[in-house]
Amino acid sequence: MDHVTNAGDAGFVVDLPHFSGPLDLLLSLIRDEKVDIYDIPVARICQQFIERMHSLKLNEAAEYLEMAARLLRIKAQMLLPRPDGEEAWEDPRAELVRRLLEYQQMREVVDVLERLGEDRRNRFARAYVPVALTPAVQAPLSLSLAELLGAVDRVLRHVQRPDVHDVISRPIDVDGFIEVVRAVIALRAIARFRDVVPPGSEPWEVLSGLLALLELARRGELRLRQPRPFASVEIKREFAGEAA
Amino acid sequence: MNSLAKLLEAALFASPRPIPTDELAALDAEASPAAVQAALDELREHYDVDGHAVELVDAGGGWQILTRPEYTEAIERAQMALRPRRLSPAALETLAIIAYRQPIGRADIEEIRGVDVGSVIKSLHERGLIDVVGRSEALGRPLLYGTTGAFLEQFALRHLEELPRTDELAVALRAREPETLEQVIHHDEVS
Amino acid sequence: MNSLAKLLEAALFASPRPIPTDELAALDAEASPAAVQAALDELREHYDVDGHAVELVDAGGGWQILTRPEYTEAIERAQMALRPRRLSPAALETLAIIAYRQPIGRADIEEIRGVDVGSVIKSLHERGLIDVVGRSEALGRPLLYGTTGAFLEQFALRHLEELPRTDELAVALRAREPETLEQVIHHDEVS
Repeated sequence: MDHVTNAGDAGFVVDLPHFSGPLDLLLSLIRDEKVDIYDIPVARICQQFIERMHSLKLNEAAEYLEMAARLLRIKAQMLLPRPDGEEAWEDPRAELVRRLLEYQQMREVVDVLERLGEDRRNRFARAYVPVALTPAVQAPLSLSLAELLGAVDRVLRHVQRPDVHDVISRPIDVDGFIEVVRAVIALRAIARFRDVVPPGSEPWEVLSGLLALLELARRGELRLRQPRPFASVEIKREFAGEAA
Repeated sequence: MNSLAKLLEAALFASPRPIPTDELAALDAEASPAAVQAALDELREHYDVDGHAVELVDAGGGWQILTRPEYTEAIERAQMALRPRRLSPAALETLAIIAYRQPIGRADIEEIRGVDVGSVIKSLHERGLIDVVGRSEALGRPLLYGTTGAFLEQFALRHLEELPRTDELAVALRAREPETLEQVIHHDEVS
Repeated sequence: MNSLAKLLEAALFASPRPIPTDELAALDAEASPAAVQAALDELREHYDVDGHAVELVDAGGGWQILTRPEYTEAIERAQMALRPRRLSPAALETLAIIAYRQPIGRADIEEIRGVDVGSVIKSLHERGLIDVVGRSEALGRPLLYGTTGAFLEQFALRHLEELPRTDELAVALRAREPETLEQVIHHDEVS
């Protein structure tokens, strides 16, 4: 049996064979103390819960800590003065009671499953499977292309799309912007980025403009300069590049 | 034994899995459903009356020949076959919740059990006892789990309805708790 | 049948391999070799005289209970006639991913589906719909899967290119390569 499980944020949780969680521990306290589940003496049960956590070395387990905190909160709420009129008061224990009952119900099902499973475990099915029969054991498959495409569709709906698809809504036009940049620097000795990409441009235009500038700088047709961080980029025609 | 009973015996013997009645009927196109049932009864009676070490069991979604429990210990001691490992209490609790609430997502299971169930779900899935049956429409579209045929087989259930209904359990959620309506509806679905 | 014969029946039924006579003797410390032999004879005779569909055979280095040869054909025929099975949604989705992204490793499939696909891959492989087509150069050299001829046959496709490809399919099911500039531009042209 797995007594040690790595439970996410809780770190290393020692799953004691007798308690499979805080609700289990709480239920066993309620049974030991013979108290009415609909009228839990929260202060007493809370104190015992914390004591058992310490003695079982469950202090580090987030799930048990969370339950201890919940019990303390309910205890505090019970101490608050109740407003006049019975119907206005909502028992702070109600939610906990509901969860405990639900959990206990499930434990009963576990008992049933345990009994059934144990009974089945004690019987063996025929273990020897003739090799020659193995391939024929598979029943024919009922599967149409429509079903496969349906599955493709489900995968598509659930797959996380790479971010690039969400950012860019229009085709990037690097070649087009190369022409724009060439036109701009043909007119001006020094141009600014906003001359190529006017303010208010769409993201695809900004990206296309930037890629066009980088591409032309690589080809040596222009030089890019940024005087200070975050300053507007200066675009300067490169005469040597043009000559080459 | 009549010839149909023998044919069924051969088929059941050759299969490591339970075989549903209608698939057994496919063995002999001439045989009526009543004849198949009669042959199954004859086979079962034969194993019982003749004192065989095996018996015919209707469980796990179909018919299966299984050894009787009294021989298990000797067989395991002689290491001729091994019983499957027992499931941990954590795994059983998680299975119980999935069996009754399927389709159900991980968060809802954790709400009921009060602990993280990620690793338990993984191991139940690896053992083929549960499978992903869909996705919730809730935020993040979490996966929904349900039990499998192997689950029925492992607990020798003919179908899920053989599990006790929640209102048959000793602890019934009483009217005091808020989700009465939902609970009633759920009872209905299971029964 | 005497109790030793029954114990032998249970053990032979439950064992995945033939068991030699001396190992069978280990089942019951009290039993003499002669008693074990006598019990085996009784079991064999019982199967023969009572007209069971199975027989006790001494072959392959030990004793085995096997179905009689005359039923082999009927069993195989029946298995072919079994009600066609459907693939689970989990298996279908995994198959779809492999079909469109092959060759693909298990880790990549799991990244898309968000769940363990070990058992699903195993069953698709057993069904002959996918096969190992190579190994990745990635760490651990994981196996890469692709679809088979049986896959094409199942969908009556002549070749993989006949699988419908919409633009959306092409984008979302594309292998996630490092996001280079070309990649950005190329993705975009597709949409």
